[in-house]
Amino acid sequence: MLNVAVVRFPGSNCDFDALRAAELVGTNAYFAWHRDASLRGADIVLLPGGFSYGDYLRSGAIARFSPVMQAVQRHAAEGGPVLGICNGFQILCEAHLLPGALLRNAGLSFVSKPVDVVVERTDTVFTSAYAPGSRLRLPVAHGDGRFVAAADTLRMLEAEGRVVLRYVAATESSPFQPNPNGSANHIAGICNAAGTVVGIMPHPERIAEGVLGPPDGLGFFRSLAAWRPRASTLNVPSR
Amino acid sequence: MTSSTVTSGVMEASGLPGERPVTPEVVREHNLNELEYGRIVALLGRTPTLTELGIFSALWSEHCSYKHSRTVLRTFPTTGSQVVQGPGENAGVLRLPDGWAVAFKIESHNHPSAVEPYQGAATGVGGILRDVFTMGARPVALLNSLRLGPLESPRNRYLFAGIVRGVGDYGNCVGVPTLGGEVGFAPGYTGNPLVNAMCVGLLKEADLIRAAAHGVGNVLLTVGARTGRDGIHGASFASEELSEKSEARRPQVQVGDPFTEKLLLEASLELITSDLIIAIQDMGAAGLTSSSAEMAARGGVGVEIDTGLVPTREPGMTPYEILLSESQERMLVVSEPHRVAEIQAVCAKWELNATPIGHVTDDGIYRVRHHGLVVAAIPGQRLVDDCPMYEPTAREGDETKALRAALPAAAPKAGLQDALPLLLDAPNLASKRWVYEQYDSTVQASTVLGPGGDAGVLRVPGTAFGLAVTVDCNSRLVALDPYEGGKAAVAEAARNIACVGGRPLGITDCLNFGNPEKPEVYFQFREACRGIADACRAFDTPVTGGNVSFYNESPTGAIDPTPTVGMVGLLARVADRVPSPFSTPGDEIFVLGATRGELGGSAYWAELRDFTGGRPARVDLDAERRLQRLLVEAAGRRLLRSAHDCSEGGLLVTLAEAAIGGAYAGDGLGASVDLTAYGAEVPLDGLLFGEDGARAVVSAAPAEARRLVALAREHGVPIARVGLVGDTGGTLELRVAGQTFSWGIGALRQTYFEAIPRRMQHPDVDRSAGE
Amino acid sequence: MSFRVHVRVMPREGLLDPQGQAVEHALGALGFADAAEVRVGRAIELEVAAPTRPEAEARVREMCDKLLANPVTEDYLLELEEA
Amino acid sequence: MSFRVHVRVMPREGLLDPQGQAVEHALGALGFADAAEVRVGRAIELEVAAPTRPEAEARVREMCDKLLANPVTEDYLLELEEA
Ligand SMILES: Nc1ncnc2c1ncn2[C@@H]1O[C@H](COP(=O)(O)OP(=O)(O)O)[C@@H](O)[C@H]1O
Ligand SMILES: [Mg+2]
Repeated sequence: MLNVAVVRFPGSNCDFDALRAAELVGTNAYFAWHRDASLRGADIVLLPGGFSYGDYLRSGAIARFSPVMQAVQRHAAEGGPVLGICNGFQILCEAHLLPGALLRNAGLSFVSKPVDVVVERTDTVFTSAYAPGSRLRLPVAHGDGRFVAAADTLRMLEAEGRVVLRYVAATESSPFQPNPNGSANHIAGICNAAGTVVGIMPHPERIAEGVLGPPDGLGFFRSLAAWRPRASTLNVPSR
Repeated sequence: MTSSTVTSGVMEASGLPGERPVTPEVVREHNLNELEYGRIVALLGRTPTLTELGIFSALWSEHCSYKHSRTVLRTFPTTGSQVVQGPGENAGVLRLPDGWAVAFKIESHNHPSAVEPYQGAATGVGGILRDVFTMGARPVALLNSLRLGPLESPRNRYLFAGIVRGVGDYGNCVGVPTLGGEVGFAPGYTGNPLVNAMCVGLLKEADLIRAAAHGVGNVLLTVGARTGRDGIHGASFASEELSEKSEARRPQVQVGDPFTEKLLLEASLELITSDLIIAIQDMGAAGLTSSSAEMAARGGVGVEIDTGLVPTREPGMTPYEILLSESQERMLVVSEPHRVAEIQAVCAKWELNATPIGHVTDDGIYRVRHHGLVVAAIPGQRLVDDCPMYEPTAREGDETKALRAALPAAAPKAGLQDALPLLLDAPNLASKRWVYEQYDSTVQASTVLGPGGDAGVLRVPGTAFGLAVTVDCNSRLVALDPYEGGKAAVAEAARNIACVGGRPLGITDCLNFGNPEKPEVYFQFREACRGIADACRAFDTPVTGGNVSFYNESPTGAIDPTPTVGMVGLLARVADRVPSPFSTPGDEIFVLGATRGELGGSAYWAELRDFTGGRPARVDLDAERRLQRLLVEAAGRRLLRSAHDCSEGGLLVTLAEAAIGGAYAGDGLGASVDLTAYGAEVPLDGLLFGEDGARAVVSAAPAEARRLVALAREHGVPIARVGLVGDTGGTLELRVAGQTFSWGIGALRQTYFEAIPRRMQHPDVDRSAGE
Repeated sequence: MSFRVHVRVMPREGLLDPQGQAVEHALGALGFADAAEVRVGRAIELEVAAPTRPEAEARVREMCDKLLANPVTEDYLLELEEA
Repeated sequence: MSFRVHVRVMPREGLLDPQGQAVEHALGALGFADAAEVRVGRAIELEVAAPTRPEAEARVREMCDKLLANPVTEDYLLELEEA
């Protein structure tokens, strides 16, 4: 069974949700504590949403320095998959595991609502279960979700096809602003060059069961459950 | 006299050197009247020390003692087979299937929010969360009920924006979804906004913990944030060193730290479920004093604490300040002495301090030391119980009687065609999406129906059942007829719960009124409570707790009486939940219940004829109960595709809301409705805009229509088929009294959803104007 | 004339500053034990046109009292330089 | 020796600053049409112990580079005074 470590920082509040979604697809999911130096042989790491360390100063800025993040850095450097959701995405940017930054929403208010996104890249560890171009309706809930990056970084992300999720309008004629936070290029999620580290603002773990609505988020977890580590690293505890 | 050392055995206490002597003026500043002060002196057998006076003033305040309300609150029904914990604890608890239970409570934070809307509202949410998790329950839902002056005033916009941001930021950070609420606007709330926050938590019944101290020698610990000088009301006289300048700088505002709250939540639940502690209580209003005294009184024991041991944020705090501080995110815990180290370890894991500050004693005395010196020694039970109770005169105001008898003088501002968009544009009726979009409503991944419908619904992972939650009050009705208005608040809450498919289980209430010493205010209070009690008896929804907020007055007078009702209901199968908008083209539309066309106190009269008056409809509790049962049963049999209750705005607004579609539907479905037969005997304005109770608009698949009609007959609920659900992007078409009206759904949606954002474009512009 | 103004809006003394606490804690954990008394507020920069410096300052004070700072919870400090 | 340090962390020039825009708009609506180029950032105050002023400054720069400012989106400015 795949080992999935869900990292818990003080102030994480989507930790149980991420754990439940990972269990749903049959992985061995467990919590890693922010003070832990080891990920206990995790194959995959999830950085859940919330307000790590209160999100004081900047979202994710303090979490980045916690002991467990040293282990996450190593895990990522060795090609291990990491998914950061919402606050997890913010932490990945602060930790420079992903480029850019997530700033205060352009509307200046917290925004909680379902958004429509298109899956632009399906060869990542976390999106392989989706068909290219799939449209999903996923909840967002964040105050700091406006993705920004330097112009050349943005160009690079687009050129290398590293935009994983992009906000779109539900229909061509939809009266709604597709982009809930003013993100550059309507970016809702990106990945590293290898497609192993992914950061997204929407919350697939909140819509992974039918009782809560069409389970559009389940594919993220189906994807990770289908992932296989390279033989050489299989079940070798990282430390 | 600089200090008062009195020799009377165990009740000896002395003042601190240099503190203000207790003079009649000081007594008055503490809001204690002669009767009360006399009782204090008799009870102690001596003059109180300043610290003791502060303690009495806190515990004998309206907020802690319920001195003007207790006799009325006693008339509430509080028992039933579903009740695990009635009033008297931090939150009420009701039984659910499979060993689960639900803890819930509502509380006001009106005054702090008037002073500092953001922090006032935020700390209101913090307080109610603590009330629930101190019962051993994990908070799973928040709701909020807000009242503000009209949005035309920049100050009101500033308050509204700050309050909503405060409510949102706190709950969002702690990670509890907001599943519902309400917002009302009326001139009476200018200068006196209402912020009522409700929290719902889940626990295993076996894990329930009560806040009663036991066991002589057991230890009292403070857990969480340090104690600062926040929110020590009227404490200016507490210390002689305090100069006028420092007084001006002293912050009275409590600042919330939701991050610490989240840690406190996790630590508390871990302490409770691992059986490490005997009792736990939040340090809420009147802080350490009320939590320690109330825990001691509940357990029938004495306590002794040393304020010198309490971790403080600033040096040099007096025992008076430490006892009365309302610093947030603090808990008081009672444990056996040998557990202290384990407790501290759990708290340290959550980055919190746990500090022993005293112990349980056998002499029944509430004793406070400051670095050893006894500064207060009061018989504990009497401190909590002996506050005089008052039952003021109640007399209905002549103005209210006259208003009730009156009829609108002005002609309607618009004909029927324009009346609907005007109503949907009125902030009281318009969508509150601008509000609830700022609240995380999906965290915890259990939201089955979020805000925007009749009631919020959540699932409980690992079970089949679901919970429905709502909060309701139509204060216009209460103002015109407090008894019927009280009934109506409970009836509307129950209707909302039943519409989503939930069986109403019980309520919590937040009774917001003006100054109870005014006969017309006390009348409103007593009668509204009588109405709530009668309705709760009829529906078998006991009152499990609540909160009274009096003295909501500003220079322009008292607020409209606002007894907010928070209700919890049970869906046997959460998958059976029913949404409020129409869902499928071609479904048949039915009106449940009868319409007489009661326009008294209606939104139509208020918005289109500038008239807030008339006699509100009498609430037919029997008809309400029959409707509730029908709705719940029809949901359980999957006969309904939508259900939306008729309340403010009447039948046409209800139809329009269902036709407009949900907040995130691309578009609404529209409907074609024919009321010719249904409302033949009722005047047109009453038919369309009357606010008769016990009604709902539902839709059903054509194949289920016959069964639905039969079920309604069985339950004795009038049912009329009035139309068909239309197609995406369609119109709402209405045939009535030989006329046909038609409204484009796109335009109605625009009006309904943009009404509040349009007014709130620049909310933070001026915090002082219009004051 | 035109002035460049720096406004510092800080939480009032004695008021809980959870953000300042968190930053202080984080600095300590990063090995900056030499940092203390951390407080976090807002910095606002703006340009204001006024005939004289005192007039510019008076004007900005008015802005602070009305909008930029919340007198219930915040204090502010101004610095002006000619632009 | 001990120094009182004021740090101003401002959004990088060229970066959209919606908060600054909102404040500018609000000032305009309040009749302060004379305010322009409004930008909103963070003000951080702290005390730092160091033998000399340059050492104190170097130390605080390190804090800024590591934690207090995000180099991707923010610039910072220091002011020190002896405490
Ligand atoms: N302050 C609020 N917070 C959260 N949700 C709210 C708030 N105000 C309104 N809502 C949502 O909008 C819905 C409709 O509001 P309202 O028209 O007052 O409902 P009803 O008349 O059915 O009680 C509420 O049931 C709730 O879900
Ligand atoms: Mg309703």
